[in-house]
Amino acid sequence: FASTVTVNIPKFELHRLDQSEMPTQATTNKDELMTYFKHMSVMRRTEVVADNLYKAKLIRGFCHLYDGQEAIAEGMEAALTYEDAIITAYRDHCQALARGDTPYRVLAEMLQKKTGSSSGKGGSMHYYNSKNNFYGGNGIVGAQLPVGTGLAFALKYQNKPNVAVAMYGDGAANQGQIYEAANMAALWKLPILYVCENNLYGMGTSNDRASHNTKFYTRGDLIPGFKIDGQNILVVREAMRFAKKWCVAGKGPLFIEFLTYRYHGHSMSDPGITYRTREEINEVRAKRDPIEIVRKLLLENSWAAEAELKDIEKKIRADIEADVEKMKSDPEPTFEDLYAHVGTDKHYIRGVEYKLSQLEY
Amino acid sequence: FASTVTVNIPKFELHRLDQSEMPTQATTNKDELMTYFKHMSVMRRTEVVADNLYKAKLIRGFCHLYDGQEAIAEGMEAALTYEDAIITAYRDHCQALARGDTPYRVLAEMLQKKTGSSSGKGGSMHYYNSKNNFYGGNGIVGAQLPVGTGLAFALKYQNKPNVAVAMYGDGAANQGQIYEAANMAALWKLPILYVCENNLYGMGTSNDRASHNTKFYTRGDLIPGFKIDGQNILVVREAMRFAKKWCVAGKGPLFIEFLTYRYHGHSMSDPGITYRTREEINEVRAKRDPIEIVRKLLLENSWAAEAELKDIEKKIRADIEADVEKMKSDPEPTFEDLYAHVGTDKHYIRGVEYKLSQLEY
Amino acid sequence: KEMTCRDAINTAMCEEIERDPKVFLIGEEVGQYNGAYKVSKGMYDKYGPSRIWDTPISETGFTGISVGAGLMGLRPIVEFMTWNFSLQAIDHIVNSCAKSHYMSAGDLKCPIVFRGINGVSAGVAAQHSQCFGSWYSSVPGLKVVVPWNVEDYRGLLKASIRDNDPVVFLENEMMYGVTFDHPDHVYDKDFVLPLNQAKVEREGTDVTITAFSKMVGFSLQAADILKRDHDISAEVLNLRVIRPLDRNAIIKSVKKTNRIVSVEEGWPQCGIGAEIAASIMETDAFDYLDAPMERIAGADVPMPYSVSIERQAVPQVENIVNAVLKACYRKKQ
Amino acid sequence: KEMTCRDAINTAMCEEIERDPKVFLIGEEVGQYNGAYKVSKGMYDKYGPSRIWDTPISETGFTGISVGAGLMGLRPIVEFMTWNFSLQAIDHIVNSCAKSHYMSAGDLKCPIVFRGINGVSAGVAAQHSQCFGSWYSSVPGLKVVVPWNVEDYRGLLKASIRDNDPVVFLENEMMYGVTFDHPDHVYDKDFVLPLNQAKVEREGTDVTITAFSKMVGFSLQAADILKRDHDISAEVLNLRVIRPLDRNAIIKSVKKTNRIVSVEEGWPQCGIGAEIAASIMETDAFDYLDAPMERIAGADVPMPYSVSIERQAVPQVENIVNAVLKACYRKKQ
Ligand SMILES: Cc1ncc(C[n+]2csc(CCOP(=O)(O)OP(=O)(O)O)c2C)c(N)n1
Ligand SMILES: Cc1ncc(C[n+]2csc(CCOP(=O)(O)OP(=O)(O)O)c2C)c(N)n1
Ligand SMILES: [Mg+2]
Ligand SMILES: [Mg+2]
Repeated sequence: FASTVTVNIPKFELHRLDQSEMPTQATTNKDELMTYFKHMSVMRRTEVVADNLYKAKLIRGFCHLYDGQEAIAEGMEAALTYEDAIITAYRDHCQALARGDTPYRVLAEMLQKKTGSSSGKGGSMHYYNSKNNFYGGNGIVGAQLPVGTGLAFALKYQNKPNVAVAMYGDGAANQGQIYEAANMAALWKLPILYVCENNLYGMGTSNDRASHNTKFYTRGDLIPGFKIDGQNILVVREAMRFAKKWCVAGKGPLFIEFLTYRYHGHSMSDPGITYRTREEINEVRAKRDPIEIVRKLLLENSWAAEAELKDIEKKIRADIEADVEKMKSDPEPTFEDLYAHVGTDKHYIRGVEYKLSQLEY
Repeated sequence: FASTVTVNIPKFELHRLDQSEMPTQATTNKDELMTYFKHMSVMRRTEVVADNLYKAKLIRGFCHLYDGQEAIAEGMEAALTYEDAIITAYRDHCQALARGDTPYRVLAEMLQKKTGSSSGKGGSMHYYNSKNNFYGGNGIVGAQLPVGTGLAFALKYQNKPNVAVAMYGDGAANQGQIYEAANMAALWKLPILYVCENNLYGMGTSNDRASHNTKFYTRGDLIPGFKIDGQNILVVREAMRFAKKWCVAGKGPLFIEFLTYRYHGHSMSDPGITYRTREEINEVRAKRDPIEIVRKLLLENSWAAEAELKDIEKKIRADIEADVEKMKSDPEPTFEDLYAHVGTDKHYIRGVEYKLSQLEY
Repeated sequence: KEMTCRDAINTAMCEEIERDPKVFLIGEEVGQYNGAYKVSKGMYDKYGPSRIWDTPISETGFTGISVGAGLMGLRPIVEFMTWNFSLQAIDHIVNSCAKSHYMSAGDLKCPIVFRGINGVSAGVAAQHSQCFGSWYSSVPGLKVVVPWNVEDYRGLLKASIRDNDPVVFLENEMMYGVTFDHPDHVYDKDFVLPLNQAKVEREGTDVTITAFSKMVGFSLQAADILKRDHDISAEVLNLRVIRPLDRNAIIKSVKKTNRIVSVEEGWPQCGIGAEIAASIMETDAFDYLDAPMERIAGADVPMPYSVSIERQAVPQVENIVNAVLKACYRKKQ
Repeated sequence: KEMTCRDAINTAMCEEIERDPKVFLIGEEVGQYNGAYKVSKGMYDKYGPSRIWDTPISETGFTGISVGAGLMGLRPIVEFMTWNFSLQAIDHIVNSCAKSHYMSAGDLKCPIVFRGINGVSAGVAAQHSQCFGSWYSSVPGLKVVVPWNVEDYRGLLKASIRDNDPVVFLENEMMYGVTFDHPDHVYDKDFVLPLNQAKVEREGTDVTITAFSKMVGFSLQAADILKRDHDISAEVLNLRVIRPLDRNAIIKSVKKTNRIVSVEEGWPQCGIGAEIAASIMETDAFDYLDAPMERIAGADVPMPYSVSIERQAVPQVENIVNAVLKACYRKKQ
C-alpha cells in the first residue's frame, strides 16, 4: 500500500490573494486519517449523546450542536499547536474537545456536574482551557472577535511565533465589532485569523436575508481572505497551514470562510426544518459529511476495513455511554461553589437572604 | 454679463459607480452665489464669534468649530429640501444654521441662555429642529449613523420621495455601528446618504493612523460610493443632487466622502497644531477656502464688487455682534427648566435634596 | 377568560399594529421564524414585511435605526431576543433616545418600546441571565415596565406602545407559557393600564411585600404560606413600573403594615430593593416602620448553569417567607 | 509633597509600566497626542508604541481586544476618553470580562484596569456627564474604584493595576488639576492602598457623611461649615471603593454617630446611596440610627448644559449641609 496519498484541493475563492500562493494539494497518511476519524467520531458521538441527554431533560438551557461541522474544528487543530490560541462562540463543545478536553468533562458540564469542564457553572456555551490556549465559549454573538483579536495582540506583544483564531458564524458577520477589531488587526498587523463557519443560516435567517454581501471572505475590506470547502478536513488543514504561515510571517490578519452545514437546528428548541428543507440537510449528510469523507479515504486506500472503522465507532459509543452512566452519579456543585470564583480573592458576597451572605458585610 | 456660469467638476473617485453617470458640470448664477456667500459668511462669523466668546469664558464645555468646512453644510442644503432629513455629530452649529436656525439662537445656546436653540440645556453639541427635519447634534461618535439610517427607514416606511443624510468624520468611520446600519440600509434599500467629512484628522489622529483603509467612500463594501472635493460648494451641491436622485430612485444607500479641512483645533482645548503644521492649515486657507472660492466666482463674473462683498461681511459681523450684545442679558434657564422635558408627561423627579423634588414621591 | 403571557404580548402587539399604522415590530427572527420564543407567532403572515422587520444580528444598528424612526414619528416595537443583548445597544437607548427630549428642550420625541426577555431564564448561565431593571430604572427619560401576569402584559404593553416616551419593557421567559384567568375587560382592544401605578395584588395588614415580574407570583405563594403557617397577613404589591416608581403605593402600604420586604431577582447592590430602602428612609414611611426593611434579591454572583446552584442564586418562595418572618420577628417574639 | 491628581495618575501608570513589562496603556489619543486630558503626557515619548497604544475611535473593538490580551496574561490599562463611551463597550466589560472567572470556574483571569473620566465635568451636557458608579458596582466579578485625592489616585490605581481582577477605575475631570499635599510615602514606588477599604478623612461624633470622588472634598467643606456654624461634628468617610463596598466602615461609623448622610453625584435611583440605605436596613446599624438616613445625589434629570441649572442638578456643599442638619434635626430641636 502507498504510505501516503495526495489529494487535490479545490480552487480557493480569493480576495486580495494570489491563486499561485495558495495550496493546491494535501498529502496525508494512514495514521493521520485514523486520528482524524477517531477525533471527529468522538465529536459526533458527543453531540449525538448531548442531543439525547437534552431530550431526557438532563441538560437544560441552550445546547448548540456542532455535528456536520467537525472537519473545521479538527482540521484547524491539525494545522495548529496549543501555543496558538482559539476562541469561538456558543457552539463550542467540539472546539473544547479539539483543545484537549474529554467527552467526560464536556458532557458532565452539560449534565450540570461539578466534574464538568467548568464545574457545572458554565454549561453548554462556556468551555475554556487556558492551559491549551482555548478561551471559550462566548454566548454573545460577535464578542469573541475583538477578544480573539486581543489574544493575537498578546501573542504579538510577547513576540510569539503563533496565531490566534477567532471563529464566528455567518450571522455574527453582521456585528459591527468585527470590523472595529479587524481594522486594528490590519493597522497593527496582528496574527489573527477570522474564521467564518458559514453554515448558511444564523438561527432561522439565511445568508442573503442577513448580509448584503454574502461573500464573507471579502468583508475584511483591504484584509485578504479566501473561501473554501469546510467539510474536507484535509482542505481545512492546508488552508489553516497556509493561514498560520501568513500570520507568523507578520502579514497581518486574514478572513477565512469555510463553507459548512449544521445538521441540527440552531439550538434544541429549533427543529431546524422550518427555514430549510429536509432534502437540503440530507444532501449534505450524503455527499459532504466530514466523517464520511475521511472514511472513504481510509477505505479507498485500504488503510482500514469497513468493520475496523465500525468497531472504532462502537468503542467510542460504548466509552461515552459508560462515561455518561458514571457521571450521572457525580456530585453537583454546592452552595460553596455558588460563591467561589466571583473574583480571585474572597470578599463579601450578598446572598439571596442577608443571612446567606459570605463574610459579614 | 452672463446670467449663468458653468464650472467643471473635477473627476469623482468612484467605488462601484460609473464615471458616465456622474455630474461633470455645475451651473450657477448670481443670486445663488450671493446666497451661498451670505450663508457661508454667517456660518463663518458665527464660529469666529463662538471662538471669541469661548475665550471670554462665556461658553463652556466642548465647542467644536466648523470653519473651513462650510461648503459641505451649505452645499448639501442647496441640493436638499427640509423634507429631507439631516443628522450630524457634535460639530453641528452650521448644520443648525443651514436647517433654518438663527445665529442668535445658536449662539445664545452656547451662551447658556434660555433663548438658545435648546433653551440652554443642550449646549454646543445639541442642536435640533425636527420641524425642518434636523435631528442633531449627537455627542457620541458614530451614534448618528444608525439613527440617521432610521430617519431613512421612516421616510421609506412612509413612502416619502426624500432622503436622509447622516454626516460623520473620518475618525467616526471606525465605529462598527456604521457597518451594521449600512448593511441593513443596503438590504432594505433605504434612502440614506452616509456623508463622510474627511478633514484628515479625528482629534489628533491622522487618517492613516486610524484606518487601514483611508478611502472612506469605498468602505461600504458593496454599497457604491464616491469621493470629491468638499470645499467648492457647487461641487458639493451637484454631488448631493446626484446622490439624492439615486436614493429617491430606490437604489439604496451611498457612501460619500468630501475632502475638507477644519481650521480650528478639534475643540477649544486643542490648539490644533501639534499633529499638523501651520503651513498645512495656511495652505488650505489660501487655496481651498470655501468662502473665497465663491467670492472669486462672484468677482470673476463681475456679479459683485469686492467692496459689496466686504459690506455684506461687515453687516453680518455687525448683526451678530448686536445679537451677542443683546443676548448677553437674556435670561438663563431656571430651576423650573431643570425639571422640564425629562419626559413628555410630568412625574416625580427626585432633586439633589429630597425636599427639592418635583411632586411628592 | 384564559390566556398565556406569551399570547398576551402577541395580542397586545397585534391590536396596536392594527390600530396605528405607525406601529411596527423589528428585531432578530421576529418575522419569518415567528420569534425566537414564538412571541410574535403569526404576525409576519398577518402583517407582512412592511410591519414586521427581520434584522441581522446587529443590535447596535437596528436599535439606532429604530430610534431614528421613532424620532421621525413612527412607533417602533424593538424586540431584543433577550435584554442581555441590549448591552450592544445600550448607548442608543440611553444617549440617543432617553436623553433626546431633554437635550432638545422638548423638540425631539421618541415613542418607542424596547422589549424582550429579562432576568433569569432556566439554565442559560451568566451571559444570558442578568436583570437590567435597576440600570434602566436609573435613567431619566425612560419609563421602565415590569409586567407579571396577563393583565399586566396586555395593559402595560398596549399603554407602552401608545406612550410618547421611550419605554423599556422587561419580560420574563419563565412566564411566557403561564396561563392566567382574567375578566373580559382585560381582553378589550382598548385595555390599557397606567404607566405609573403599582397594584395591590393581595391585601394584608401585617407586612408589605413589594415585587415585580415573576417574583409577584412567588410573593403571593409566600403570602399563602405565611397566612397558613404563621397567621401573618401579607400585602403583596406588584410594582408594575419601576420608573417612575410608584413610591406612593409603597409608602401607603408601609404606613398600614409597618413592615416591608422587597423582592427582586436581580443583583442586590444598587437594585430596586435598595431604592425602596432609600425611599423609605427619606419619607415619612420611615416613622411607621416597626422593623427595618428586609431585602430579597438574586445572589451577588454571575448566574451559574447547574440547577443545583442556580436555584440558590435566585429567590425562592421560602426565602421570601424567611424574610417576612424576620421582618415580623419583633412582633412574633 | 504636592502633586495634582492628573500627575498622580500619570506617575502611577508610569511606575507600573516600568515595574511590569506586561502592563501597557491603550486608548484613544493616549499616545502621540499625550491624552485628550493630558493624563498620559510624556508617556508615549518615554515608553514608545509598544507600551502606549493609540487606537481608532472603536471602543467596542479596543475594549474587547484589551480583554483578550488580559485573558492571555497581559495587564492592560484601558483608557476611556470618558466613561460615557464605555457604553459602546459595556458588553465586553460585563460579559466578556467580569463574568469570565466565574463561568470558567476559575480558569480564566483578566487582570485589567478600565479607567477614565466619570460623572460630571463642566458644561458638557447630558451625553457627557453620567456617573456609572452604581451600574458597575452592581456587577459581580468587577472591582470598582472611586478615588478622590492624590493619595487615592496613586495608591488605588497602582493597586488596581497589580490586582488580578478586572477593575473599573472612575476618575473625575474636575479633580485632574487639583493639587494635594501628602507625606512622602504616598510617592513611593510601592505605595498601594487596599481595594476594599474606605478611609475616615475626618473624624466626627454627630453624623457620618459617606462620599466618593469629588464629593469627598465637598463633604469636608460641609463638615467645616457644620462645625463652625452649627457645632455639629461630622465624620467624613471616603468610600474609595464601591465594589466591594466597605460596609464595615460605614456601619462602624454609624454605630458611633447614629446618623448618616450619603452623598453622590450620580442619579439617585438605585444609586450608591440607595445601597447604603439598604445595607443599614439589613444590618445592626439600623438599631443605632437616631434618624433616618439622608440622601444627597444628582437630580434625576439628564445633565443640562447651562451652568445656572447644571449647578442645581449636582450636589453643592450647601445641599450636604442641609441634609446633615435634617439628619440631626431631632437632636437639635
Ligand atoms: C449579541 C447577540 N445577539 C443575539 C444572540 C442570539 N443568538 C445566538 S446564536 C444566534 C445566531 C448566530 O448565527 P451564526 O453566527 O450564523 O452562528 P451559527 O449558530 O450558525 O453557528 C443568535 C441570533 C446572541 N447570543 N448574542
Ligand atoms: C463613542 C465616542 N468616542 C469618543 C469620543 C470623543 N471624541 C469626540 S470627537 C472625536 C474625534 C472624531 O473625529 P472625526 O470623526 O474625524 O470628526 P471631526 O471631529 O474631525 O469632525 C473623539 C475621539 C466620543 N465623543 N464618542
Ligand atoms: Mg450560521
Ligand atoms: Mg475628522
